[in-house]
This record gives sequence, structure tokens and C-alpha cells, in this order.
Amino acid sequence: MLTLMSLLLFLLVLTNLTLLGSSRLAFCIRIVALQGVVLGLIPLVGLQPLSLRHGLLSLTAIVLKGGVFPWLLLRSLRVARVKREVEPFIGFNVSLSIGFFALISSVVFASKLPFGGHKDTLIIALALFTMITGLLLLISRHKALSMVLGYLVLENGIYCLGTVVADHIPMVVEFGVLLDVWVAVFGMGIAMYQINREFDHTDVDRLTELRG
Amino acid sequence: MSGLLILFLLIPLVGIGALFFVRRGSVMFMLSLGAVLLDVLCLLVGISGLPTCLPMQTAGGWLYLDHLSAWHLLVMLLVFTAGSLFAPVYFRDDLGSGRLSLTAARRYNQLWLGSLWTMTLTLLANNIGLMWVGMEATTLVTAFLVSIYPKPAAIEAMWKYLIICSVGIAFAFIGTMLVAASLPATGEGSQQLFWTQLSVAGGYNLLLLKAAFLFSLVGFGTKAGLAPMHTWLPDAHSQAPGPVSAMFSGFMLNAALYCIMRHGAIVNHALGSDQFTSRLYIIFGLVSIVVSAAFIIYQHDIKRLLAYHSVEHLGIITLGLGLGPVGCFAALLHTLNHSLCKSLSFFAAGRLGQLYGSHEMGRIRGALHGAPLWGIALVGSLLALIGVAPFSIFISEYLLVKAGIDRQAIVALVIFLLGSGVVFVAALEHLIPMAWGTAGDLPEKRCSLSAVAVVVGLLGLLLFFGLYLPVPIQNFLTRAAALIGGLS
Amino acid sequence: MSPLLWLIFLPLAGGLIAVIDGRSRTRSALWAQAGLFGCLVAACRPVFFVLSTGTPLVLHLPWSMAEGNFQLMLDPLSAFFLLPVVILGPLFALYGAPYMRHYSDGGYRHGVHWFFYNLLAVGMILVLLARNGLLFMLAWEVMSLAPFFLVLFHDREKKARFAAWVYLVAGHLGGVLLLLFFLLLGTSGHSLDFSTFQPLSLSPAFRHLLFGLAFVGFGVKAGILPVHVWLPEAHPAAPSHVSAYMSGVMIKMGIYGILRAVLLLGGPVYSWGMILVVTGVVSGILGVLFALAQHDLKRLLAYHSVENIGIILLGLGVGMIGISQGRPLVAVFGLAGGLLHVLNHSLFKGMLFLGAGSIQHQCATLEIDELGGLKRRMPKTAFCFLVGSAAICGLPPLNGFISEFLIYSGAVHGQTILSAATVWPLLLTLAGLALIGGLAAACFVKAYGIIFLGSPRSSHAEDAGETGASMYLPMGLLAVACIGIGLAAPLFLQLVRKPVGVFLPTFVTLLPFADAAYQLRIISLVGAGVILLGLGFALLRALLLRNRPIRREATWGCGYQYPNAARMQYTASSFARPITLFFDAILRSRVTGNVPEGLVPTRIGVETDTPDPLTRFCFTPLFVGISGFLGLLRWMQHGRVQLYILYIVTTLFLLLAALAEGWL
Amino acid sequence: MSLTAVILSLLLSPLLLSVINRSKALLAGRRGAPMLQPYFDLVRLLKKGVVYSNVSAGLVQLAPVCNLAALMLCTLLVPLGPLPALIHFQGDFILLAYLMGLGRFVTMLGALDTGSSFEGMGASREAFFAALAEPAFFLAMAGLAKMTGSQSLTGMLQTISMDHWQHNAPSLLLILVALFLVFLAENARIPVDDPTTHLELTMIHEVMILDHSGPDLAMIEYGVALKIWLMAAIAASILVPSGTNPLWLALFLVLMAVIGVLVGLVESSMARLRLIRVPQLLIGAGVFAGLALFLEFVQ
Repeated sequence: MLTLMSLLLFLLVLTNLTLLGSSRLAFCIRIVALQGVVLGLIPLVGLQPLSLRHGLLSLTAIVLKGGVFPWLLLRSLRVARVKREVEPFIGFNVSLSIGFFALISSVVFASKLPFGGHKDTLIIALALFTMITGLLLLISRHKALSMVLGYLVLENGIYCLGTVVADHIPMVVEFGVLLDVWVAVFGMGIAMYQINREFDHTDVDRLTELRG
Repeated sequence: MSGLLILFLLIPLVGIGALFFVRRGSVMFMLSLGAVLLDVLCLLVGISGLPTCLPMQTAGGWLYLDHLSAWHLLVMLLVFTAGSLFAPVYFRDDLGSGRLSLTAARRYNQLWLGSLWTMTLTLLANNIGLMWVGMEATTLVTAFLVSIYPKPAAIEAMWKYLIICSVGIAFAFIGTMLVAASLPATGEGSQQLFWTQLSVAGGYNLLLLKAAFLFSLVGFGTKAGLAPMHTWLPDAHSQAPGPVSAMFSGFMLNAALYCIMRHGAIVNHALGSDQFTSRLYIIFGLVSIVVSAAFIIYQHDIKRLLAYHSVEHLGIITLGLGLGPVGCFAALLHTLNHSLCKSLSFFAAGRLGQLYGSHEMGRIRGALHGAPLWGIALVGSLLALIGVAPFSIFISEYLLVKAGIDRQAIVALVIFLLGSGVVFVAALEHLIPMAWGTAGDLPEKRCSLSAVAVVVGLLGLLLFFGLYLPVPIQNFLTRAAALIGGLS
Repeated sequence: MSPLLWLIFLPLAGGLIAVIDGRSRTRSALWAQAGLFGCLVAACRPVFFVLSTGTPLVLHLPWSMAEGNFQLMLDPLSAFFLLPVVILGPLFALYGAPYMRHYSDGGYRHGVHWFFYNLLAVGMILVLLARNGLLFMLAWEVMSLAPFFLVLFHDREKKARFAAWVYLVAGHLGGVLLLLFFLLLGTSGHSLDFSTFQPLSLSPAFRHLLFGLAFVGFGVKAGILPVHVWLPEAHPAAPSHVSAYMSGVMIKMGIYGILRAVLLLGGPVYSWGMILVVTGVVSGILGVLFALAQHDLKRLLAYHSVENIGIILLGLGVGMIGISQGRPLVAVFGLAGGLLHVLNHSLFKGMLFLGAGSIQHQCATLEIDELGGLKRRMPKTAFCFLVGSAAICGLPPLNGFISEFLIYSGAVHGQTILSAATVWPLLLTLAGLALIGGLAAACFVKAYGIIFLGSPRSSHAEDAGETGASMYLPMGLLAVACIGIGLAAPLFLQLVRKPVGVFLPTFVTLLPFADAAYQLRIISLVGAGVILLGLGFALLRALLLRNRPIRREATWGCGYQYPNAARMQYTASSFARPITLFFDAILRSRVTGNVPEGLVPTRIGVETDTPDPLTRFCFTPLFVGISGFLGLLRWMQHGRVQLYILYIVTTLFLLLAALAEGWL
Repeated sequence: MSLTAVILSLLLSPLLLSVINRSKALLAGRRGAPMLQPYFDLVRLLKKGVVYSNVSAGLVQLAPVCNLAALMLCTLLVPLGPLPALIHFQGDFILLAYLMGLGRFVTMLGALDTGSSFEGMGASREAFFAALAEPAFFLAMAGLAKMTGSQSLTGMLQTISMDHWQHNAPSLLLILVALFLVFLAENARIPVDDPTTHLELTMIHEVMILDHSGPDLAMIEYGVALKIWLMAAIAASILVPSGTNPLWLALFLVLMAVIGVLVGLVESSMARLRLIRVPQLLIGAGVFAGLALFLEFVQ
């Protein structure tokens, strides 16, 4: 089981770094989907004993993040007819380097965090890393879709963190959260559609009509 | 009695469902108004018994109503009632001319009731996770209210609103998780993350809890429009239709602040002092006041102006939260005053924007002559907003200053007074040419009864609370303030 | 119902009915007047009672308000300040009704106007009666707010809108200081009721701070330099009866506030008296200098309010120095002079503003240099204006002299008995008052001479005629009052006996008051003598000239071609020019146009303009500076959503870092 | 006895004018007009008819009457050396100053009544210089009050004794100088104004009364004489350390004549100052008076 866990964690790191370095949007969507599946599996693999509650939750997460979200996003990608992210504010190579440092510092940082009872500092570190990746995507990318992906990655990180540090969050809440995220992605999809319709592009940084 | 809480959640849902079967625009508005009024009725029925049976729980402790949430519920229902009354006035022309399609009207009303539902959920949730879910849902529901009219700017605003608030609220969720994580592993009963239990539990990991509060503060603060996380707010407020802006500013921000209050209360309890939260409240309050002052000076769009006023006033409320029991009292009173006032001002701004065909303040001239009712509303609400007596905001700001003096927070007080002074000067400079002077040729519009009722009602309440603060309300607020700032 | 409640209720009811019945111009004015006259009637008994016996009337009503208490009290000081409020309010309203008839086309809301007029009266009455900090502040703010709407009556003029803005801003900023004053003072007794304040438990430094807050806060309303800037804007912009009410009565509430604050702080201290004197001299001299440089009559009058407030402050300052140094004679003369000047100023300044209103009515302009020769055209108004002008210059036998005499006398007496270290404010008072008097005379010679004498300088003035009786009769009443107080000064001295007694034990004031009464009796006699002797000389001249030729010829013009052409006359600007030039370092007049040059100058035309130097060199730069500084923050909202998210992240990161470092 | 002072003032005041004129004439090597010339002038003027400007609105008539009434009442307030004033009370000099102010006020208005630019010019200058002269006068009086402990003119002037001249000579001299300067300005004498000039543009007082004639002019001229007399009387009374002994009256009258000669001397030996310099003179007077006060407080 330990080896499966490390595989999952490795995949998590890999997906994050890939996202930071990749410009093709469709590919990124699939990577995020993969990440969702990986994250859904982590509690199943890592938590002993396995309860029905966790099983159900993980399953929902996998279905949503691995299936529904990518489908939604790919659809809006088709509508908007964009293929690639243009060169981001922070270039791909730089992003990757930042990601690398973020990974290292997350690991260092996580070991110092005062989560006394928890031993899964590695998972915490990777959760932090995932969140940072998400934020990086949110801050540095031009396309609306990239930002949605960033948001999803951020959510993934939080989810990952939650599995470790707050495993006793009631199920109703967990489902509520998932529902919210789903609606959020759905809403963002609609928003992207509308942006594309009104502006003929989805470059977020060109939406600067409102200021001051 | 406790069945009431469930009713509060049920009524909007029923309303949303019923709206699917309505085929006439005006009836839709009537229906949502009816739903809101039904809620109000529930509150009125309950209100006689409320003081004695508060706090109360139901649904296995998941729904919970204490003085704090009851107060916010009251404010919320006031805002929604006013908004529902005003909506037909605002949309009538567009509904008639077909600029607002039936589908859009239905969507509007469903989203309207939806946001009522999500906010009710936020207020009634005992579990802080559920509270978060409600808050996040609020964002999602209301985002689409911004772009009921799919203009480019509205869509831009909606996008920014959606993405910024989603990210912000995501942080708040980390905060919620960290609260859970900071609990001792053995703490029985606190497993459900019920606020009622968290606020009395012991053995927290204090550092984690503090970190949790920082996340909640920044997260919910984004939604509450505290600077520098307020950036979405002027965009969304200015692009949304009048009633929606009013609801945003009048209550949604307060709902987010309400979440912060809840988290703050937990931290205060765990730390045994409110020094930690106070300092943060004061810092964020002051930053919001100063930042909003800067933007108010240079503003040219009336709704953006009002939006920045919201930033300012949320800052003031936050500042009040940091000033001990009297400050909390003032903050809660200010919540009501600001909501009343801001609803009215957004109604006026929205309607004047329609009449003058622009929200540019440079184009709105002599409203008192051109559109007397809305001119009066604008003048009354803006004067109230900048703290002119005898409107009630004067009273809450006065209490705030008193709290500051009692706490000897002199620096904070000076910054607050300077900031609000700048706002006063700038806002008045904007207001005078808008309301007075020669009005251009305006389309002659008859004022409907509901419009008059809204304006007179809101202004009357503002004046009433400025001159008279009934003892029951004072007692109620004292109890509510004790919940969040009971430590001195 | 208690008589004190009637005082508030009647004008308020009148105002409310006026706004409800606002469609009719005449009726709304009538309602307002009825309310104010009712208030006057209701005030007679309590005010007389309090001023004659010195026993305060008290009223305590239940009021549910945080920290608020509905405590009312009419003590002699309040009663004295109540006099102008209740007497002049209805009188000005009487004038205002025909004045307002001028504005009859659509868009002018008379009902609203009268409502706020009455609200102003209510606010002032409540300010005078309130004995609780919050109640006082509410009343104060209501009183401050009402004129805002009154000024905006002429809202189509940009000037009025600007004036209203300046006015309310000044009022608000002053109000904030007052709020701080009451709340800080409230910490001494843990309540905002005046009776619970325990000023003597506070440290002297703290009391000085509190006095500073109150002085500046109330000073804004009183129009003390340098915080007078709203006054020259707001007074000209308002309808004349409102200017009269504001300038004659409302600004005195600031004076009342200062006095009340001194009482609340446990009685005067030498340094406070010193501050009053210094600011009084500055306000007085600069006020009259600024007035000299104005071209607009109402603006000129507004600056004279600043000047007269300065005189009042001088009197009160002398009085406070007298009290603090234990010199009852100085104290009584100073206080009595200052207080009487409050009343006197409200009479003649009110009348002058009414006169300005009549001129505006008849000539459609208040530019002094466009008027002229109005005495022949509006003889009755001109007479009243003359009386007012002489009174405001403090000339005997009119009322202005009475109060100024008391102040002078107090200062002169004080300087002979005070120690060398403490005496300088009194000497400053003497010299300052003398200079002020001289300059005021110059200013009113200019105003009266250019407006009413000579020949008309424009067709407006040419075609002017006398106003209706309803407009000059109120002025006439005030003129009679000015003369009456001058001729029956000892009688009116009785009015301030009890108010002064609020500051000093009565037995201490007996002797000084007897002294003052004696001196005033002689002055009144001499005043009567001037009038009688003047009449006698007039009679003598009439007798001498009975059978002699009286010719009317053109004015001697030194052989100039058009000796009597109106444009050859001296203008107001040229009249004041020697003085304004002399004080140009302070006034900084702007001169535009072509000054004559060379041997054969062509096309000459010079205009001078003196905007308020304080506004120009102090407040405008300050406001511009603040807004410019805050403007630096504007880059924040640039529209890039990615960076907005970065703000959130950065904020969070900084907070977490602060937490990790242990700063939080 | 006090009535004597009033009667003396009323009767003798024009004589002081002729003392000035005669001394000027003698200094210029002329014989000068008879000593009673001012009286003859007054009588002649009283016999004449009047001419009014057709612009005037009545102030021209009011001014002389009112001015004279005010100045006549002033005579009740001023002691003549040992003769106390008819009316004296604490602070009567304030009333004196303001009665003179009243006279000036109406005179200026009378000047403006004609609409002539020259008269406006005169009034303007008069107003300015008078304003500057007032503080000097009041400070000088305050100095006397401080020195003597009394605040009425009679009290102050009659208290001054040889003692004061021995101990407070510098202050007294300073006060005298200040009062003399004020006297020159108030009465429109050289170097402030030249009462005999013929160029309207440079006049102050004379230009204000250009359009007065007949009895009106007589009243004004008499008023001028009274004013000079009264102010000289104050100065002379300071110089007479007399107390109330009526025997000193002779010395007082001599001193009045000396003052008249002094004025004549000044007028013969000096040119009129440029108008722009006059304020300096008056501020100088104020400084002198202030200095006198300072000296007294230092002692």
C-alpha cells in the first residue's frame, strides 16, 4: 500500500509541474482531471480503516473531478476555440522553476507545521504545493480557462489538505463543498461562454474596462 | 418554535419551485415578494417569542439561531423586503419593452430567492463548514444576478466577482479546516464542528487557531469587501441591476462579515482575550476606510461611488468589532443602519441611472428637480451614509467613537475620523451637483406607490433609529454583541 | 406640557405643516411664522423668569437612546442666548415671506424652505436647552444641517452649491471635534449628562486639550478665524432672511458653546482667556480687512460677522482673564460686554442682511460697484441701513457702542491693576478693538456711501424703488431696537446680570454692575444729547436758511468734462484700495487688467479680487494635498483580475508571516 | 466751575486756529489775518445761503449737524487743565474717541453723498488714517490710566503732578509725542494733510467738504476748531501738573497757545508727507504709546 501511496503522491507532483509548464489547454484540462482522480484515491489508499463514508466521498470526488469537470471545461474550450495559453506573465520556464522551489519549501515548511497528531507531513507538503501551483496558475495566466484550472488545482490542494488535517469534517459539509465547487466550475464555464460571446476572446487580462 | 428555522429555509425553495410555473413577469415579482414577505411574517410571528427562547437549535443542532444570527436575519429580511418591493419598479419599463425577457425575469427571481436561501443557510448554519458552504453558494447564485443584462461590462464584472470571491472563499475553507485541525484529537462533541460547541470547547492548538482565523478573515473578508481584497466589489456592485446592488451591499457583505464574527468569537474564546482579533479587525477596518476614501474622491460613477462607500462602512463595522463590547454593539447597529441606507441609495442610484440613461455622475444633474422622489432618496441616503445627524448612522458612528475612546485606541480613532472626514468631503462634493442644480429634460415618470413606500419607509427607519433606539433593541444588541465581543 | 417643550414643539409643528401645505407659497410661510411666533410667546415667560430670578428651569423626559438622556435646562446663559433665537426668528420670517415671493416660478419649494428655516430655530433652541452630550450633539447637527438646505434654495447657482458644500464640510469637521470633546469629557463622569461631568478630576493638560477641541469645534460654527471659511460663502448664497438668521443668530451658538464648554470644564483659566483674546483680535482685524476688500455686499457683511465674533471673543476673553485673576470688575465688564455684543450684533447684523436682501430684490445685484444712489430710491431701507452701519461700527448713540464700551472699559481697568506678566492680552484688546473700530468705520462708509449715495452706477440701481412695507418694517423695528438699546443701555445691562452670574458669585458682581450701570447711564444721556443737539442744529439751520436761496447744482468736478457721470464716481474698490494695499501682505488681492503705464496710457481697466486668503493658501492646498496623496492609491484598481488575486494572496502571506514572527 | 470749561472750549476754540495761522504767517514773514478772523468767517458763512449737489440725498445736510453735535458733546468730556470736565466717569475717553469717530463717520458719508470722485478720495484717506490713529490714541490713554490709576480723562489729567514728571518723564513724553502725532492726523494738519493746499488730489479733510457751503460749512469749520482745541487741551493738560487749582488755568491757556505755535512751526518747517508715508507716522505714534506702556509696566 505504501508504494501505491508514493505513486499517487509522485503523480500529484508530476501533474502540478506539468500544469506549470504546459501551454496547451486541452492537455491541461486532462492533467487536472488526472490530478482529481489521484486526489480522490489518496484517502482511499492512505486512510485506515476505510469507511463507507470516505468511500462514498472519494467516489463522488473522482467522478466530479475526473469526469464532469473536464467534460464541462472541454466543452467550453470547444466553444471558445482556443487551443493554447499564450506566453504567461511568468514564463513557463520560470513557472517551472518557481514550482520547483515551491515544492522544496513546502516540504520544509510542512515539517515545521504544528499538526501534532498527524504524521502525513508529506501529504501536507504536497497539498501546499498544489495550492501554490493553483495560485500561480491563477495569477500568471491570460486565458479565462487557465484561471478556472488554477482554481480547480487550488481546490484540489485544499481537498488534499483536508483529508489529512481535518478528517472529521462532517460528510454533509464535504458534499456541500463538492457541490459548491461543482457549481463554481459550472458557473465559470457559463461565464467563459458569455465572455467569449461578448468579447470574442477569453483573455482575462484584456477585461479591464472596469477600473478606478 | 424551532420549526420556524426550517420554514425560513423552506419558503424560498418553494418560491423558486413555484416560479417555474409562472408565465407573467409581473406575477413573478409578486411571487418573490410574497415569499420574502412570508419569511418576514415568520420572523414577526417568532419575534414575540424570540427574546425568551433564543438561542435555539433544531434539526439535530445543525440549525441554530442566537441573538447574533437573529439580528442579521432581521437585517437581511429588511433588505430583501425593500429589494423585492423595489424590483418591480426598477424592471417595469424593461419588462414592458421586452428588454428583460420572461426567461430572464424568471431567472432573476429564482436567483433572488436563491440568494435569500443561501444567505439564510449561512445565518442559520450551526456548523461552521455548512456556514462556509452557504457563503460560497451565495457567490455562485448572486454572480448570475450581476449579468441578468448580459452587457460586456456586466459580464466582466461577473467574471471577476466569481473568480476572486471563489478564490477568496477557498481560503476561508482552509480556515474552517484549520479550526477543525486545531481541535484536540480527543475533544468529544466537537466533532460536528458546531459553533455552539466550538465556542465553548477547550484545548485548542492556539497557533493553528490563529492561523485559521487569518485564513477566515482574508477569505470571508474578500467576500465582505475588506480592502485590499475588495477589488471585485465596485465592479460587481456597479454592474448589477439596482435591487441586486442593494442586496449585495445591503446584506451579502454583512453575511460574510457575520462569518468572520463567528470565527472571531471562537478565537476570542480560545485565547481568552480579544486582543488578537481586535488588532486584526482594527487594521482591516482602517485600511478599508482609507482605501475607500481614496477612491471616493476620484469617483465618477455613482454606483461605484456607493460601492466604495460599502467598503468604507464594512471597514467601519470591522473597526467596531475590534473595539470591545461597545464597539461590537456599535458595529451591529451600524450593520442595520448601513443596510437600510445602502439599499435606499442603490435604489436611488439605480433608478436615476435608468432615468438619466447613465451612471456617470457628470450626467446626473438636479435630481431633486428632475425626479423628486429618487432625488430625495439619494440626498437622504447619501447624507445618512456620510454620517449626518439625525440619521441613524450618526448614532452608530458616535458609539464607535465612544468605544474607541473607552479602549483608548486613539490612533485608530484619528485615522477613522480623518478617513471618514475625507469621505464626507468627497461624497458631499459628488452629491450636491447630482441632487441640486438644473435638471435636464427627463422623461416624466409617475412614482408608483411601492416606490414611495420604499423610500419613505427606509428614510423613516433611518430617522427613527437616529432619534430613538428602543430599549428592547438595545438589550438585544447587547446580547448579540456579547456573543462576539463579550471579552473586554 | 412644559413650557420648554412648547419652545421646541411649536416651531417644529409650524415647519411640518408648512412642508405639508407646501403647495401654497403664502400659506406655508404663514404656518412657519405662526410656529415661530407661538414659540416667541411661549418663550416670554420662562425666559423672563430665568433672566430675572436666575433660577433655572429643568425638564427631564424619558428617551431611549444609547448613552442619551433627554435632559433640558434653561439657565440664565441659555435664556440669554435664547433671546435672539426666539425674537429674531419670527421677525426675519416676517421679512422672508415677501422676500420669497420673488421666487415664484416652478422648482422653488417654499414649504421645504420654511420647514428647514423652522428646523434651524428648533435646532438652536434645543442646543441651548440640552444638558446631555448626545442630545446636544444631535441638536447641534440638526442645527448645522438645516442651513445646508436653506443655502441650497438657490441651487441653480453654482455659487450656492459650492457654498453649501463648504458649509456642511466645515460644520461636520467641527462637529467631529465636538463629539470628541463630549465623549472625552464624558470619561470623567461615565455619563454624557452635563451634571455628571467632573472636570476637576481631569489633569490640567487634559482640560486644556478638551478646551482646545471645544474651542475649535465651536469656533468653526462661530466663524472664528482661521476656520471661518464657510461663512463668506454660505451667507451670500442663502436667501437674505436666512443669512440674517445664520449670521445674526446661528453663529452665536458657537459662542454659547464656547461659554458652555468653559463652564463644563470647571470655569475659565487664564490661558483660555488669552487664547480667546488672541483669536478675537486676529478674527476682528482680519475679518474687517477681508470685508474691506469685498465687492459683494453680502460677502462683505459675512466678513463683518467674523469681525464681530472677534469683538465678542475679546469681551469674553477679557472677562475670563478677569475671573481667573480674581478681578470681578474686569470679569463683569468683559463678560457683560461680550454677551451684550452677542445680542447687539444679532440686531444690527440681521438688519443689514435684510437690507442687503431688499437691495438684491430691487436691483437684482449685490455688486457694490454696480449700485449707487439708492438712498433717494429706497429712503426707508437706506435709513435702516444707515442705523445698522453706524451701530456695527460701534458709534454712539447706538447699541454697538454700549457693548464695545464695556469691553474697552474692562480692558482699561484691568490693565491698571493686573500684573505685568498677565496684562498683555488686555492691551492687545485695547489696541485691537481700536483698530477694528476704525477699519469697520472705513468699511461701512464704503458700503453705505457707495451703495446708497452718489448716483446710480448701473441701470439696475437707476430703476430701483422702495420695497413694500412688509420688508422695511422689520428692518425698522430692528433699527428702533438698535437706537433703543443705545439710549436705554442700563436697562439692557440687566439682561446680562444673571448670565454673568453663572460665571461669578452674585455678590461679587453687584458692585461692578452698579459701576457699569452708572457709566452706561451717562453714555445713554450723552447719546440722547447727540440726537437732541443734532436736531437742534438742524432746526437752527432751517431757521437760518428760511429766507435764503437753496440752490441745487452739479457736484464740483474740477473742470472735468462729465463731472457727474456715474462712472466718474469713486468705486468701492478704489475707496478701500489704500487700506487693502497697505495690508496686501495679508490680503493678497489679485489685480488683473492693465495698470496705466507710460505717458499716454491707453485702454486702462483694473480689477481687483480678494478671495479668502485662508481658503486660498491654507485649506485649498490642504485638501488638494490630501486628495493627491490618496490619489496615489488609485493604481490599485487597474482592472487586472490576476493581480487582484495576488493582493489576496499577498495579504494572507503577510499576515501568516506576521503570525509566524509573533507580531500578532 | 465745570461749566466754565465747556464755555471756554466753545468760545476759545476758533482762537487756537488763528494762533496757528498767525504763527505760520509770522514764520513766513507775513503779518497774517486778524486773530478773530475765524469768528468772522463763521459769522459770514452763517449768513449765506447754500448750494447742494443735485446728486446729494441728504447726508450732506446730516453730516455737519451731526458732526457738530458730537463734537460739542465732546467738550463736556474734556477737562481744561485745572478745570474738570462737566461729565467725567471711568472710561469717558472711550466715549470721547467714539464721539469723534461718529463725527468723522458722518463727515465721510457727507463727502460721499455728492458722488464726486475727489470727495470719495478724501473720505477714503480719512477713513484709513483715522483707523490707524485710533490704536495709538487708546494706547496713549491706557498709558495715562496705568500711570495715574484713574480711567476718566479728568481723573487722569488732573492727577498728573510734578511727581509723575519726575518719575515717569520718559513715558509721559512718549505719550505726548504719540498724542501729538494723533492730533496732527486727526485734525488734518501738515505733515499728514495740508489744510491750505489747492490741489484736490492731495487733500484729505478739505476735499471732503468741497461741496459744503453756508451754515453747513460754518458748522464744519467750527467743528474743526473744536476738535483741534479739544485734542490740544488733552496734551496741554498733561503738561500742566496742576491738580485742581484753578490758578493754573493761565498756564494751561499759555500752553494751548504754545501748542498752536508748535503746530504752526511744524507746518512752516515741514512739507506734507507723501500719502504712502502717513501710515508709518501713525504706526510710529502707536509704537510710541506702546513703548510708554511698556516702560510703565517695567517700572
